[in-house]
Amino acid sequence: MTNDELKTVLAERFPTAEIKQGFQYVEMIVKAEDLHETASQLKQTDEFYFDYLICLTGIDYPENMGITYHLESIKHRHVMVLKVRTADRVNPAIDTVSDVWITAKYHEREVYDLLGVHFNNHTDLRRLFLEDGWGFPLRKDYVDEVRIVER
Amino acid sequence: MAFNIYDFTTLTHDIHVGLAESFSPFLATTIEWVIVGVVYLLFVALFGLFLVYAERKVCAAFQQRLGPTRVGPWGIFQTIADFIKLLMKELIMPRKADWFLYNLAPFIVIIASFLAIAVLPFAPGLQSLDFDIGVFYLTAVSSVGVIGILLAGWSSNNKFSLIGAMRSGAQILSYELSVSLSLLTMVIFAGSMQFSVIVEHQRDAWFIFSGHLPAIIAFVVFLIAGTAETNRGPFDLAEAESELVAGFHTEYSGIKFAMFFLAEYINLFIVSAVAATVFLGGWMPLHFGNFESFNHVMDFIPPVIWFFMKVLTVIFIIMWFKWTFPRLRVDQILTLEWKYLLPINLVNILLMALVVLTKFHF
Amino acid sequence: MKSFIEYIVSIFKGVWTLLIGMKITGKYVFTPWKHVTHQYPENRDTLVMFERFRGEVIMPHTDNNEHKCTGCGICEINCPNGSIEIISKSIITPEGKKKRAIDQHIYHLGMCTLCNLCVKACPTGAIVMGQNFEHAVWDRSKLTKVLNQPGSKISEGVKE
Amino acid sequence: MSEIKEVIVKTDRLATDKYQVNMGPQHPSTHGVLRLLVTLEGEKVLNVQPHTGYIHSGIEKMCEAITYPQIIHLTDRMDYLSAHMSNEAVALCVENALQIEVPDRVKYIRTIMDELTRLASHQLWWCVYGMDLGALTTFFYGLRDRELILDIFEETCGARMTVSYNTPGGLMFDIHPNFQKRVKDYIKYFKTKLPEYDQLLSGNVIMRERTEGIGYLTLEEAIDFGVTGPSGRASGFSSDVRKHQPYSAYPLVKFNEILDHRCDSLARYEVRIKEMWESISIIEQLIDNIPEGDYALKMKGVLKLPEGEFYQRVETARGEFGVFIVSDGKKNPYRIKFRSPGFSNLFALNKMAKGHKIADLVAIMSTLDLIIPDIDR
Repeated sequence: MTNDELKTVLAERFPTAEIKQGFQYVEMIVKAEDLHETASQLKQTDEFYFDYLICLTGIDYPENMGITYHLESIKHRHVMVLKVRTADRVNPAIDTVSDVWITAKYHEREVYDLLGVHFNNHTDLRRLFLEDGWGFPLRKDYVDEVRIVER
Repeated sequence: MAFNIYDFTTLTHDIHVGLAESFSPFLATTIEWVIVGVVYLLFVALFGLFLVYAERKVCAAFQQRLGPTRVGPWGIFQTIADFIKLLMKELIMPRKADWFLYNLAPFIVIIASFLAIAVLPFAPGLQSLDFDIGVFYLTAVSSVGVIGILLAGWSSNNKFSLIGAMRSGAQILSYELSVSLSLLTMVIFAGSMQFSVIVEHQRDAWFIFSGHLPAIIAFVVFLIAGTAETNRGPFDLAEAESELVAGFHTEYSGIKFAMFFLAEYINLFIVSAVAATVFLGGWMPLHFGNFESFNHVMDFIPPVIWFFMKVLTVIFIIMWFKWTFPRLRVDQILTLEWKYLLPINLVNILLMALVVLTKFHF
Repeated sequence: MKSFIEYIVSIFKGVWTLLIGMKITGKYVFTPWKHVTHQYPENRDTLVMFERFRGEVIMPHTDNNEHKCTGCGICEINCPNGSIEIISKSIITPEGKKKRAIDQHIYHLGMCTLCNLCVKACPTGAIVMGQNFEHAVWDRSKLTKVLNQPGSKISEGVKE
Repeated sequence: MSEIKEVIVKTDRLATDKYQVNMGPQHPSTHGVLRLLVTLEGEKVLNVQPHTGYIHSGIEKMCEAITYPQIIHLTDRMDYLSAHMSNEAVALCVENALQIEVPDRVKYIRTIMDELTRLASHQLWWCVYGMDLGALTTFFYGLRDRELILDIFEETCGARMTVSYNTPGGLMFDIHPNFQKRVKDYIKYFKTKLPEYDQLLSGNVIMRERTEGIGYLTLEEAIDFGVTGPSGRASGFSSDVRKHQPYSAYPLVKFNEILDHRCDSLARYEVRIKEMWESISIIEQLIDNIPEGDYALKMKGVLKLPEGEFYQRVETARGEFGVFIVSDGKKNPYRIKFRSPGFSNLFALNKMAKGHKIADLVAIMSTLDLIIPDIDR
């Protein structure tokens, strides 16, 4: 499916979501509470069949946390970007998609580790890289006077 | 025969007589023991060091490297330097290790290796223990070492060590069977278990030539099983580096590690020496039936040289195995023994019995 | 019977593959003079590094102890790790004007990742990559170097 | 008498116990500082739990403070065996965001360098794989051939592994005058050595026994776990970015995407060996046709990306490498994320190794070709 076709089909299917053409890929912004439902539909619907989660990124925005999912369908060979924002920035929480794509389990652990986003219903939400009690280094307000030298 | 001038029987006999005349029988025997012990100890230590050096050089040649070059010319003193380093190293013992067994294990391993050397005929007369069940004694004694390995793995209080030791136990117990059966094949052929008699039988033709197919099969099986017996690659599961770090001797350091290390190389020597003695004619020179002049020339090379040439050849082949093949998995190693080597061996014994009965040999 | 034949064939096939492997290693073991390793400290005299090899940042000086560094600080900005520090001073030119010039070009080799960005950015080509790779020293402070030699001055004709 | 009976009753079934072994962080087969918490029953692996982070260096955080050309040298340090591909990913991402088209010469050189890097990486993988299986000699044969590629890199890029050869808008230097001749000589040489790899290890009966049917990963699982690269393609997962979203000079060359549907360790092994042949063929197609032109575009002193989000995928030797840049219009990224292939590949290990022996765990882990800084970043 080309990007334009994908856009129209997505718009039909998810009327509440905001769909736009990004720089390269179709971007779809969903509300946090719709995330899990949307994700499982994106994977299971034969039209889309986004079975491969390429990349899961957590981004620290000034007001909230954003999670960006890059999805690809191996069957149809189209790529899209799914975006979601948490309600809160200090104690962000969002539904997990690890039951939809297994690899998300580990990517979510990484996001939890580095940004402190809590994933609801995640079966094994532990820190991945850092020790317990460490801050969340990828947050913009993270300070570490010992290890970070500002120039 | 020409090689009689190299016969050590008179020399050892003279020493024995001289000692018996000058001292009381008890003292004379004690002195003889000490002399023999010291000679073997020196031989084992020096030959062990040489083998370590040889292994490193051979391995380097396989891998297009140069090997040790720094200590002494061509690095010949490298292993001596290493040995001195090992002697000076601190002995570290894990806190929860079993003190007694942990310290006992290296001794068991090395003593077992020492015991086996006793029956090997290096040259006519140069054999400290020549009795009529030599082969039987050798197979019995060489399997004592596994107790040391098991103890080492068990007492180190380390899971890697334990896994290594258990693998080693399973492996050596299985392959002991193949070693014994392939030796038994040749015992049937020679009609004796005494090493000196076995060697004497090969005066005209080595067993590997005179025994036809069964002898060759037995030789190959013995080489494979012997390699497994010494815990060398591709059967080095007990100390599989990429899996178990160093296996049963992970927790050993300094001189105790050196003992395991030395024992490994002595075992390599024993296996090669047995292969050389039983299959390749021991210290017997290479003789071809009717080439009198050729045989005569061969006789001029001393038997000790013949023996060591054969041993080193076998050692080289075993090293060749190690530096070429990937390691087997633990269940495959047992499959190889029980599904391949053992049936082949049993059929081979029958075959050999047939050969002996029909006198279908030289 | 069929499985028995397969069993026998599998033994011979297996042994054959092993022998092929031994042939390859055997080929090398019997030609030990074809080794590929270098004898490093011994071949120091004949060892020539490639001209682009990035060993360290150096500042070439002419025979008159002149270099091309104007002290503009572009290399300092371009360095991702902060391994370059420029300390400048003001000098008075023969015409009587006050001018900024380089005092010390400090280079921390211990922090440098040899990414070549400073050399690429330098507008006057004052710093280049040297080919020396033997950087081991006993004291870490020796890794901090001053690239412009004492008493050196900027070459004539280098544009500001 | 009754006492003895009791003892017999107690021990009529041999008591077995599960136990846990820490493989790593310092273990010969983890090729770095990966720690695997392995639950064992005898020799059988029941569960593998990877613990990462021993070499976590916060590269993503560091990148937020530096400019785009400076980021490139940090990407060298993640997957050090495919340093050039990671460099290229960032360079391509920045070029795409700025919507500039690099000269053809740059594309050709980048592609040749990519494939040389892939060759070098697969060679190192091959020799290490042999070593993990216990064939120690392969290590030296692989390194022997790899050193010559590194020589080519050193002559042209100035470094052997951390090449930093790309910059946004082109390359750091033009290729060295000797480059083409050296590469052609090397290809000629390596074509005689690659069959030896097959004879020494691939055909070996022990190696076949060790890998056939071991470490099974189905296509669905591979996609679900995001196992890309040769490891994924051995499960039939057509994930080659070079084919599906071609970049640089890949649209111009003919090559096959190596797919294998056997899903086991042997398939992963053979995919890599075949990929080496494909790399050779790609280099052969390009090496004589490098067009004349500039080796780099003239770029502004300070690169500022437009506001937006940019994603660039490249195919490294280990799988799909992605760079995701969130820019707020400044000279340094607001957030940069590296999607590293090793990260996703690692976590499929548990699925693959379950039920096999310890020795197989090592062999399976080696077929995934993990680079620990790539996982930890």
